Amino acid sequence: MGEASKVSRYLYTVIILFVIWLFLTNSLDPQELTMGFVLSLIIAALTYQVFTKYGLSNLHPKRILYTVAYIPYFLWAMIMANLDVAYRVLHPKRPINPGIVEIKTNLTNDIAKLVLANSITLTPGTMSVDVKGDRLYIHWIDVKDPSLEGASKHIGKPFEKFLRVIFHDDN
Amino acid sequence: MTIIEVSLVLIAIATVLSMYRVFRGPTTVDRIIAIDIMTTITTGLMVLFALYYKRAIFLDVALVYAVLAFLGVIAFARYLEGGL
Amino acid sequence: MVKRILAIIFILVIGFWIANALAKVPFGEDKMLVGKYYLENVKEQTGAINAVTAVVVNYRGFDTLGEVTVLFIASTGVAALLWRRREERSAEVDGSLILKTGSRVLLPFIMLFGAYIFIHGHLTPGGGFPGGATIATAFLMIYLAYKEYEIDHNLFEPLEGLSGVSYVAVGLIGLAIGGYFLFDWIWQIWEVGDIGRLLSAGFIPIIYTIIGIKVGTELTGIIDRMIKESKEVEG
Amino acid sequence: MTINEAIGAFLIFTGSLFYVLSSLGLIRMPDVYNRMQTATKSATLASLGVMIGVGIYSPCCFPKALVIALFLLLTNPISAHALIRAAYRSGIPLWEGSIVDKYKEALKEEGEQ
Repeated sequence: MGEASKVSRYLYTVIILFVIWLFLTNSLDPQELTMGFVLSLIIAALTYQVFTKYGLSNLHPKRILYTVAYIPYFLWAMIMANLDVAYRVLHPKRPINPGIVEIKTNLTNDIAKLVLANSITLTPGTMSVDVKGDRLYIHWIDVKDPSLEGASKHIGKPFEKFLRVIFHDDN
Repeated sequence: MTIIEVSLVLIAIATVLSMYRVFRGPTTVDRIIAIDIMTTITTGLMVLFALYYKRAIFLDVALVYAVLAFLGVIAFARYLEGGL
Repeated sequence: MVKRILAIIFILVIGFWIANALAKVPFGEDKMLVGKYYLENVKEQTGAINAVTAVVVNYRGFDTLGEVTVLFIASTGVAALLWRRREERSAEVDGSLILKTGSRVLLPFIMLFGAYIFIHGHLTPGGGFPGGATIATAFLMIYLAYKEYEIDHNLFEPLEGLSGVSYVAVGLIGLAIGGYFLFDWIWQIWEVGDIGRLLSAGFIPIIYTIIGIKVGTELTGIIDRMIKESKEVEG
Repeated sequence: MTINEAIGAFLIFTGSLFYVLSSLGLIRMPDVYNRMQTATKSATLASLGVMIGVGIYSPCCFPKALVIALFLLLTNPISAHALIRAAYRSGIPLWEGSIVDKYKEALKEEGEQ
């Protein structure tokens, strides 16, 4: 899927900024709304080229649905991660078995890779060290499978099926 | 003592404990990690203060602090790897 | 060891002096009548609910113009000291893909936060200086992520000059209408806006927007000069 | 105490417990990489808990607290990642008990190109 048109990218940026403005001001005063709208127009004009590549098609209902489904899944993984951390930190013997492994991802979009790396950082026992092309280097606190395929299956796969839809990698 | 006051005390303890790593080191990165964690804790503390003193405007301070703390850590990191 | 004991004794003596000196200061009483005057009249005279902002921009607006000038001189000084022929950036390692993409995604949000801070200067803590600094951090973030990035001086320098001129222009219009520099004609004559809403406090939001843009562009310019100079120092 | 105050207070309390946990992780783990692992995860979840908790406790603050929480959720992993990459590239070795290091080979390949 190629880049969206400039108008679509611009409008998408305006919408996102305006929603953030509504959250920041927390009021429906017409003055605040007007100011926020004008500011969104100005800032979007300055930054839409770097902010988004696909424009309004990001707001497709299917993608929003997957995003909504991703949030509880991610939060659950994060809570598990913290219980895992608690176990490792509070255990008197400090059961760790660290190492840096390499995993392969099928995602091609930069933002999808960013979200994947961030998700990996916040979920049990793993933290992304670097990204090169389609390879991610992961610091794993408890290495179970140092091979490329095994690690990919263990770390990246659960997130990828969501991210592939959310960030246009589904073709 | 309400639960919020207990939480404030816990956060203070967390800050003091992270301070240990700032003093102890042994490498520069250790200290910066400790400072990163301390700034995250401080952001949470500011948000909690907004509730404790019932002044929603403290949240703005927390927002700006979060932005500046992020930039500070990134600057340190890029300096260490020679990207500045 | 002796040194350390001497230092402790010294600190104790100094602490005793300071404690004694401060013990005589009556707390909770007004020493300065002008502060009381500000607090009592700030709402009807300026329309701002943040008294600090009202003092900074309205009562002491002329001093703030001085502060902005100091920043301008600092920026000019950096430019004059670090001026060389066109220098390249000295960065060797490019940021990782995550940092680059992250800074691209965060850029509009940080700029929006900065604008939010300086536009709500009369309602919340903050104002032009922190807002401008936040906007400058957005550009600094791009600088840190991309090793080849450079700002467009042809855009930033006129913007900086324009905002400086408009501050003086606002003051001069006040001089023409009300008889003194930085007279707040919007609040005192037109009486626009309701206290506590966004459109209030006369020209405070306008001046804070001007200061925000000026501080943002100036700090970005300083960052740019400093980052480019580092190549010359290292050889 | 109303029901949303109770939920908010519970979230805030849990969050501050995780703050303490993150600083404990900072103290107890043996090297830079493992410290970062434990500290970042629990500090981020703790901030999320405290901010959502404050939002639920007094609903007027909820949207802004949510914005700060989302901002931290996005920036904390990025700064952790930048720091850890800088740590590796500035030559801090992995803990001696580490069993595998694929990144070293990748960096070597990059150097040869």
